[in-house]
Amino acid sequence: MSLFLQSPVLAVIIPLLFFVVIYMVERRSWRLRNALAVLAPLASFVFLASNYSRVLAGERVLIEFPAILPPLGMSFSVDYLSLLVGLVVSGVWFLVAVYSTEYMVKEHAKNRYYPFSTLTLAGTMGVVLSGDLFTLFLFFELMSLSAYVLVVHEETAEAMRAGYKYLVLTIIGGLALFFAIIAVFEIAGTVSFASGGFIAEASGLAVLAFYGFLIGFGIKAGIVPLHVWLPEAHPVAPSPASALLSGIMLKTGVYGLIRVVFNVFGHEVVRAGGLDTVLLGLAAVTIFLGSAVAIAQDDIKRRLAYSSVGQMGYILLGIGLLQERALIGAIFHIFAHAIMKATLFLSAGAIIYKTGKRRVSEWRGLGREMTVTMVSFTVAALSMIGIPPLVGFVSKWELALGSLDAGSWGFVILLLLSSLMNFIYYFPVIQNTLFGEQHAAKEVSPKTRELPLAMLAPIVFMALVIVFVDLFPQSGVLDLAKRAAQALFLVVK
Amino acid sequence: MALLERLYTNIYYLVAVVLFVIGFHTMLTHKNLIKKLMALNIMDTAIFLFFVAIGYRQGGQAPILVPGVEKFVNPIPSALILTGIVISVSFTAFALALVVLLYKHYGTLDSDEIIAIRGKKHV
Amino acid sequence: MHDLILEVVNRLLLPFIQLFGMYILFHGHLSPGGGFSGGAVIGASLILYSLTFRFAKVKHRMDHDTSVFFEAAGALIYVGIGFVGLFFGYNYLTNRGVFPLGVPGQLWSSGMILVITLALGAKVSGTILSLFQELLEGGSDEHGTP
Amino acid sequence: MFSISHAPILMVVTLLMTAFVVPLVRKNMRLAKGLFLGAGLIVVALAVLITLEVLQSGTMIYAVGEWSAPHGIELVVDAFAAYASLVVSVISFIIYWFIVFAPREVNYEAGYYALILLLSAAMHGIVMAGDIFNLFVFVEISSLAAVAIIAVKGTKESIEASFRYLMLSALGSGGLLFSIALLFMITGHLNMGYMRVALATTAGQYPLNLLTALAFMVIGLGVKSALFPLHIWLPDAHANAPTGSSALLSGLVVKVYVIAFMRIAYMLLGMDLFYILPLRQILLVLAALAIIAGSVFAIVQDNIKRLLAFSTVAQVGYIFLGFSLLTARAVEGAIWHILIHAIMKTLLFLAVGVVIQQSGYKKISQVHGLARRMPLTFACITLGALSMVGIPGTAGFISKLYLALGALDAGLVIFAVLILISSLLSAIYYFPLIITAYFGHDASPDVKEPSLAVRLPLVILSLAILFYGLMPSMLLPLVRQTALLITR
Repeated sequence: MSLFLQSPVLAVIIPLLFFVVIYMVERRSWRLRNALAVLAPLASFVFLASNYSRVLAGERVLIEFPAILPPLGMSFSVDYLSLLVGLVVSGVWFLVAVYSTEYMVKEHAKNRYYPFSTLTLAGTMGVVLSGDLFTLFLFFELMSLSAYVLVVHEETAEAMRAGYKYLVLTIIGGLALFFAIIAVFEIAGTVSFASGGFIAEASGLAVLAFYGFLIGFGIKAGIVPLHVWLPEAHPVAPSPASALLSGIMLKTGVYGLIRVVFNVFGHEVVRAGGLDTVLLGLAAVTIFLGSAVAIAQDDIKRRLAYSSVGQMGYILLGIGLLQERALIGAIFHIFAHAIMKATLFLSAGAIIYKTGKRRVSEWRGLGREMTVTMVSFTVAALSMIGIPPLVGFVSKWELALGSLDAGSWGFVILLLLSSLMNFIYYFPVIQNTLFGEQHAAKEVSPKTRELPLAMLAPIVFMALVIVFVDLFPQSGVLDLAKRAAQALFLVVK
Repeated sequence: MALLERLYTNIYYLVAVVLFVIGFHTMLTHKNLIKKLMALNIMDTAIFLFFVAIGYRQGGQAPILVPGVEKFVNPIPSALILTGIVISVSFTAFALALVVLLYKHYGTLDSDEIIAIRGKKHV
Repeated sequence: MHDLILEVVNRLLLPFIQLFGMYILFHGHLSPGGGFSGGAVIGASLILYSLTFRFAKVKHRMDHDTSVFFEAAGALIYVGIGFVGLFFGYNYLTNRGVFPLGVPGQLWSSGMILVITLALGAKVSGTILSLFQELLEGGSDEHGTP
Repeated sequence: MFSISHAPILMVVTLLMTAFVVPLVRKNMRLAKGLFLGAGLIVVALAVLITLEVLQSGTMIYAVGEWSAPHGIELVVDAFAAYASLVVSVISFIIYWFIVFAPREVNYEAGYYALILLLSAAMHGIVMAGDIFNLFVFVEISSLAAVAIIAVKGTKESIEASFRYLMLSALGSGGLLFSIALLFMITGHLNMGYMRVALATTAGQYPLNLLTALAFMVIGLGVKSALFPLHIWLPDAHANAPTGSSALLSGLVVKVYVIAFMRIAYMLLGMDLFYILPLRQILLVLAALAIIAGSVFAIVQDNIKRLLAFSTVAQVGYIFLGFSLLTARAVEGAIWHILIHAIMKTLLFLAVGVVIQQSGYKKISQVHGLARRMPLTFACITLGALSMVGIPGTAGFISKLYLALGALDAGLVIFAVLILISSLLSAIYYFPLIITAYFGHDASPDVKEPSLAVRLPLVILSLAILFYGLMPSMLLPLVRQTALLITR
């Protein structure tokens, strides 16, 4: 039993328990419900953070439950990568949860939103902290299915359609993963992550398994031919849920890919099998198309969703280059994009919450009334474009350097091109809202004021993080990303 | 000649197969539920004949071991077929009960008509 | 329907049919025949009786409940007699060593086989009659105990 | 006096006796219900005892009437039989409970109980029989009882469905009997162990007889277990039966015939012969067809119970698939699936039956928002459906995992992919039901949850799904031993 009380396990179990508790108490007291929903990610964060010193000392915390589901078994582990991603997940989740307590007041079915949001957190934390493919898969499915409830929260016809698409693709992805995992198990007889991977060679079945992983995680991460659900599902969800979907859940897809490439196959096998070319090709298409299509969107949440697709391409690029510096960029971008996209979705959501306007063209002049919100939005958008010294710049810088190290000039140009496109679709928004004239003053209700504190504080906090993380290297994020990348390239065979 | 010889020695099996085919054919081609049931019974009988013929010996007697009985048939198939007959009777009886009920509900014994009536209700 | 010839012939025939059925039952362990055949003959005689005379009258003599009772009781005796072997430390349905076997060829021989035959006779005749009654009553409360 | 060795026959006899007593006490329904449940409970206890005994000291052989093989009738309780009777007794007890406490659906309740007890007795007989003719007799009893528990509902659809089932089932019985005749001709025995010994020498001499016999065997048991092209009776029969009967038929009865087939394969034929003959390829193809076709047919159904019935066709395909792949893990998967599908399908049929009883809605398009009125029932349905799809953490995942691993072991990647495709198809036909129930808008306000006693079996089955989804270790030794019996 004491195994269950280990802090990494608790970081997963606590939200799971809270799901049940929230479900039981929510009819009695909405205050308690909201408090628990905020507490769950905080507890996860704290329990995970308690491993910080151990992990930084180079230890890989590993807890195994071989009795669960033989022959695969279940295990949790914390290393640099899981620590970084796990802290990002639970931290951002906490901020979004705080935001949602105020935002959701206007929404219906809150008794459904909070427990399932907590359940999704449990799934996401499980994915990040899993020590083997099977545990990862189990929580991946838990996360994907409970996120369905968040996607269709509005219950409009549009949401149901998007949700169904999401659900079918999720199932397909899950089955592809399932196939890949059993293929790996068949080849190697184990599914536990090992540094340097445990697949000996890129045999036919192994390549098939790799494609299975690519489809499974690719669907979740929104890699281009598999992204079709994303621009529909993210916008229809309530804004905090959109922030979670776009900011965090996409990352589990790329997180899984990192694990597969470095801890299951090993980068040498991936390179030997020519699989990195596939990754790079997909990354290039994803970056280009995601950014290009975003320009054409007028609905702000759709624009942000497509932007997420493009950003996932960056991370995929960082993985596919199989090059340490590029991987640092990719891992750092997991953090950076989570913060940036959450800020963007939350502030966009705040505007929708206040004015009900989803279209960018209607936002003209709003910045005068909701200055703090719009400034935060601007900071995040500038960071997305890659203006130094904001966080978005750091990851692009590392990625570009990595591409140069790998001798791929083309990708540097692609990154610049993408930044340009980011500029094209973010800048008009900033310009319009902050500096534009209100062309139809009557339409804006006179009550449009700044946000309540519970919504404003998370946005501002994240905006500050975007600005200051890079200015204060002792915050350790980049350091952690570097160590993670080094650990992933470490080959112990 | 050898063929005839062979046919003759296997006459019971042959008849069983012919009966089986007759039953099967009737079952497939006739629409009347009672006829279908009769066909089923013919098929069952064919199998019983086949089974009993396995244990039959030319000129054999009932296998009760009293003095005077030297040559007797194999009792096992007969015993089994007795059970088989019981089962077949139960099937038939139960099927007849169902046929009565079907007639009460649908007013016909024609399987096509029953399907047509049922189909109409679905539409 | 009231048919004199049928009734008279029936009255004459019925005892013989039933006697024959009894014979088959009692000699089940001695000659071809046994529980099922004997029971079927007796059951058939009961059906004949029901067909000839008015159904209501038969019902008065042997109604549905009675036939169901015979049906269940026969089966119960068969199943129950198997336990006797268990009480004597043998396997279920054991005959040898539990029941007196007698001299082969005589009526009182072969242990429990005779009892089983009689129980089966009751069961089979009861079943046949109850099925017939079921069909006559139009299966209003359908239960097809085989 | 009553040593454990008598337990196998006592299981059958307890159920049989209760089946005969219950109609006699039909005036006193409380007593009848008590007897009904009591018999079920006794059998569960006996099954547990048998399982422990078999795990401890190996196969039990019980010679009825002290007549041993080859002349006598034997019950051969190996690991497989113990496992199967454990599954049958536990699941059927849960269904008994439901039948007793749910609102009544049939007129003549005592008769209904008697038929169900008879059916259970026959099922236990089938899984334990060591003698092929005895197996046939039990198969017949169970077929008749199975038909009868559909017809008891008394609606015209149910009678029509049960008549069709009866005719096809009788055809199947004919096929089975014919194949037994042919096998008896070749071997001169009826005891399956002795038949296998005899076949070792005579199979080569009479290949035609053997092949014909097996063809009839596949058809005979295939009809009864709804193997794909022979499944046509199943959807109507299972969809029009009373709730408890549907659960019993889909969850257990169909599978018991598969078990019978598996037992015949390893006890009578021997797996060497099974491998040599074209039987394996034929079954693989039929199973694959069943999986795909069952799922595809299920997608177009609007009637929930018909949907579940078609899903059973597909799931039976899984069991046949795992069995005929013949690798250790695939067989383990098939054996798991016998239990797991029994749990899932029983849960789904009972829960859907509850929904139909409480609301009167039979179609997916009618259940809009009903989950708000019946949260627990629909939570159970959701769990069952997720398990059917094979989401990890639910029991359905276990069997899929083992089956897919087994397919890879056999080097047949195509079958692993097939299992995945079928999972996707099951998602496509199960999720609309759940989505409609949870997110529709016009919930009927007067629909309520059923009584606690009715909900209890649903909760227990749901917990079982979660439990076996994560901790299957409890039954693992039994499953391993069973698989060893088949693959040795």
